[in-house]
Amino acid sequence: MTVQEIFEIIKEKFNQEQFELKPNIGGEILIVPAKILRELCFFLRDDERLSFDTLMNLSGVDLADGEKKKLEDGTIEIVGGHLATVYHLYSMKHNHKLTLKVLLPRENPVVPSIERVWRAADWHEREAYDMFGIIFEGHHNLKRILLPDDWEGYPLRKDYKVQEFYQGMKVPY
Amino acid sequence: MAELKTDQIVLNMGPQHPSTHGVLRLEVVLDGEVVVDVTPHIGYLHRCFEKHAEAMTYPQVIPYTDRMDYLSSMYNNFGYVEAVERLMNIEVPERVKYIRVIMGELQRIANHLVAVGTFGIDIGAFTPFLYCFRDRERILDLFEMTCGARLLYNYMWVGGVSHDLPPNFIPKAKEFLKDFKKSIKELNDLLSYNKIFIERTANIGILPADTAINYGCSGPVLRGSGVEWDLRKNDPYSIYDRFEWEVVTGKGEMGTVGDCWDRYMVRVREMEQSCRIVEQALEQIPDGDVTSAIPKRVKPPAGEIYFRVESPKGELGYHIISDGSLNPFRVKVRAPSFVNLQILPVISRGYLVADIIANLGSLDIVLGEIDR
Amino acid sequence: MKEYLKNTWLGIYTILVGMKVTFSHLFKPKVTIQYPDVRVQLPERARNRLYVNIDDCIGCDQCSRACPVDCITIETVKAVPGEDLGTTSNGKRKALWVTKFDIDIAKCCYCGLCVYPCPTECIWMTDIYEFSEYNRENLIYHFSNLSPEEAEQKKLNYQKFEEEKARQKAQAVANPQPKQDGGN
Amino acid sequence: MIPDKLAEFFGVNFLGYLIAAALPLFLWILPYALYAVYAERKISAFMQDRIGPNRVGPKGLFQTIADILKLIQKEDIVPSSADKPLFIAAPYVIFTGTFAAFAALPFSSIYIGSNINLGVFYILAISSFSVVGILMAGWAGNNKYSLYGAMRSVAQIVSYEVPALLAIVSAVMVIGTLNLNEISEMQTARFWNWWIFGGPLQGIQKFLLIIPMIIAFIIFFIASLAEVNRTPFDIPEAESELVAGFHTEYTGMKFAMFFLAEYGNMFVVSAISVSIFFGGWQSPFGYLGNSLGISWLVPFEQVFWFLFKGSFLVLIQMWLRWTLPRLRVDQLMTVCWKYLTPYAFVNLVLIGIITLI
Repeated sequence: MTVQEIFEIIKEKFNQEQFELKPNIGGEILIVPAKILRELCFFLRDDERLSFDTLMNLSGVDLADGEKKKLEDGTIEIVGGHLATVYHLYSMKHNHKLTLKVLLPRENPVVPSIERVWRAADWHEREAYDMFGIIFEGHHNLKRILLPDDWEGYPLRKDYKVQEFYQGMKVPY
Repeated sequence: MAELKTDQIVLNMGPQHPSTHGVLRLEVVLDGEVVVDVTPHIGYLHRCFEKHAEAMTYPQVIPYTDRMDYLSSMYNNFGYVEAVERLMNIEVPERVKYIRVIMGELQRIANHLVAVGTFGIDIGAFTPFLYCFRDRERILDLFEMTCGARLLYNYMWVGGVSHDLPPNFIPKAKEFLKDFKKSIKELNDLLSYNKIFIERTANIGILPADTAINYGCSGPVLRGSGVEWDLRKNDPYSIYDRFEWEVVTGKGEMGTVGDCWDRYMVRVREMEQSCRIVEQALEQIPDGDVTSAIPKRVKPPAGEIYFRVESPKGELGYHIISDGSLNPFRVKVRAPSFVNLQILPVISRGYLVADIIANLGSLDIVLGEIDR
Repeated sequence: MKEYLKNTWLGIYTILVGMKVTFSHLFKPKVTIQYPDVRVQLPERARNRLYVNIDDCIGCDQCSRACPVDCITIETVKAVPGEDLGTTSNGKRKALWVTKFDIDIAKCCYCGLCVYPCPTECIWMTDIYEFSEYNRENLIYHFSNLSPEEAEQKKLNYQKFEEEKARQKAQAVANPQPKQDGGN
Repeated sequence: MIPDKLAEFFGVNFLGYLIAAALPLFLWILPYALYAVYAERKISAFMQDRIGPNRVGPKGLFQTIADILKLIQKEDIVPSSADKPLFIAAPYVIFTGTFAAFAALPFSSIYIGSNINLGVFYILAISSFSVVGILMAGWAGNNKYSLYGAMRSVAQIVSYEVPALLAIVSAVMVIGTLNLNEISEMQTARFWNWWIFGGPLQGIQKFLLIIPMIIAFIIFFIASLAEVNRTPFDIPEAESELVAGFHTEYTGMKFAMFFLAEYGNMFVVSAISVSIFFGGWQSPFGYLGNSLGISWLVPFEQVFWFLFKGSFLVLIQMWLRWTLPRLRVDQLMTVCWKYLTPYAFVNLVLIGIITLI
């Protein structure tokens, strides 16, 4: 089925929510409000016509569309704007794909965890938290996966400044 | 006699351990010899690939993709390059498509040789490892002849390849394929059907098909559980549909479907399939210029794409977001080993200490790709 | 019971088959070569140490821009109009003094991206792979053939030329004579 | 016999016998262990299409001597939290377990360390003495891996004693004596008189004995592999999961002791099977000395044949090491209790019946 039909099915199931289908080179992207994400994912997985049984990829993105303030030491500091989590779903049975995107305010990016829907999301969510600081509420042990647990800051944010010392060791090269 | 108070022991395997295939720390909770729980700790080899990619131009990211899964860097390039070409919808000349398939499949054989060899060492047989590496050297010579490097190639560029095949590449590749069939048979005699090896791997680390799908496993780990799923066939890219070969899945010959032996045997048989593909590709390769479609400056239009290829370890996905400038805005890599490692606790509970090593070896993970 | 006997038979048979394979390898030709005495003959495209033929270099900085790890640092000084810097092998006239051309081979990742954009093909990768040093500074190769004093001297006379031109312009602005005597 | 001549020469019986028993150490174990390590590395190299050590000395012959020298000048680290007395004593306990067995091995007709009547019984008892040393080493290193290694190797060696003894008992039942020298003498000059081929008996009994004797030898050989921690059973020092088993914490000379003990043990075990099954110091084709009439040459030939057969069996153990993967601990136990021991019992009954015919 094409993304359009899937979009119709979703809209008729969650009619009171407002979705947006953004055209894009690599296939349309469905912008989804954060609060209904978990039911939507359960629906996508269990509905016979869709049966999205694999989560291909979950990536955090810093859209950096807030207003940029220039600090005195030359680095930029973004205020406002959005972080986003992008979900690429795939159905082995019907061989069709879907991309969901959830826009999150930069100050407190909270999104419901879909770890119970697809077990693959477990480490992806921990990595997105580690790199962007996106909080996945409901995740069973949300702590840093790649960086040491007491590392400050979220490296993949556009306005990330490397900390000077990490436990007494000089960090910048 | 009073109940003997026994306690669980926490054993730290790694990060510096002879058989964790890289810097991975396994925190194993043991009750005597039986494994109660395993928690993998990763991040020791984190080199901030994604932060680097945002500071580099598109062609400069290619040497970085080499270093992710350093055992199949040709296929990392292949995935990245095809993703960017889809963003810019560049049509690559025929000869380049054939060269990419030939190089990709040779890299798959080389990667499986390492996987099979180190799996043999984990079980204790040292000699098959050296036979595998002797054959792998011949593939590396083929790569060095073409692009100059043995492990990290930077050979596939956006829109083409850096060098055309040297004249003596095709005869040498054919000769290698002929000898390789004999050494696969020798490997099977020495290791695959050895009773002790079967005893150590059959019915160990059983992964049922639905848990594998739910955990998002891919590649030989998923096919070992009997799921007939190969991106080259089910989500076709490049020209794999022009060659006839079949997807190998685990059938549980030596134990239940989805045990370590199946995952191992899927890799051995996949090497034979890759030989068939390379043979057919060497037959049908057309002539033509390989660098014609390489753009002077790679500047894809704004947009994002998720493209995935069947790398030797599994489904390698690139999620590239471009904002129209020379540098990618965001490159997220879905590494197959990162996802496959998640099932280690699931398949290791209840088995013995020696079986964790067998399970880890059968997952064939590479830490460069997990930590990025 | 049948299973029991089959296991024993299989065990013994497969061990013997395995032993036959390793025994046959006792007499097969060995694959290792004696490295220091016998060297592997590298193919001509082998990518190992970088080499720059500095006479052909026109200081265009393409290679240092293409390098992913920025291990090439180039400093150039514009030539004073009077000087003649000679031409590169393929006939291009050189206009810049390359006062500093350093490659930090310790940082180089041998990807070969610098070799392709060079217009005069003066940078390429040789097949020398034995260049280890005892301290890291020796791994920074200096390819420019101007000694430091010459480089200073070039900078000086370029600055002199700049001031002289600036003075002339200021003078021209101060008293705008008519066009015809602008040739002095 | 030489021990008696030595006793008269020194006047004091005790001193003479002591020296006779200690003689094999300097004449055979040290050079043998050095060149067994070299042979192992060369054989494993040739089996894996590589060349092996060839830089130190002609064809790499002095490689192991260089290794020993290196080990000697290496720092002898004793971990701070180790149990010092046990830690230091362990390697020597293991080595004495191995070296004591050499005293009863029949090197040739005129030379045997100590011609005791219970030769076989003594050797098997003393060689399981090194289990104590392994346990001490494993415990003293205060390292989880070596503790695991020690536990496993104790379980392995103790449980493999049973099939080994059963195989020997079934053979000795026919031979009749436990004195290794007499056993070797029985198996007179030609090789078809060896016990593996039915021994010096006549008629139907000899013919019937061949199969059970071969089975007994195979069982003993497999069980002895386990006792020496060699390949299919080298779980105590399984590199892949236990890093290096009980000798993880040892460095320098103590580590060399472990190596020496391992290779010494390999020779003891193959020497037992040689002297029982393959005609001890008997030469397969009669003695050159007799045919040429030089009688004093015969004892030297006997020593040569004994050492040659022993080393041949050691080579087979090495050959096995570079072919087979490793068994898991519980499979090790199943092989011992469910396969080897039942077969050994059946063999024992079979030979018992044959001796009655």
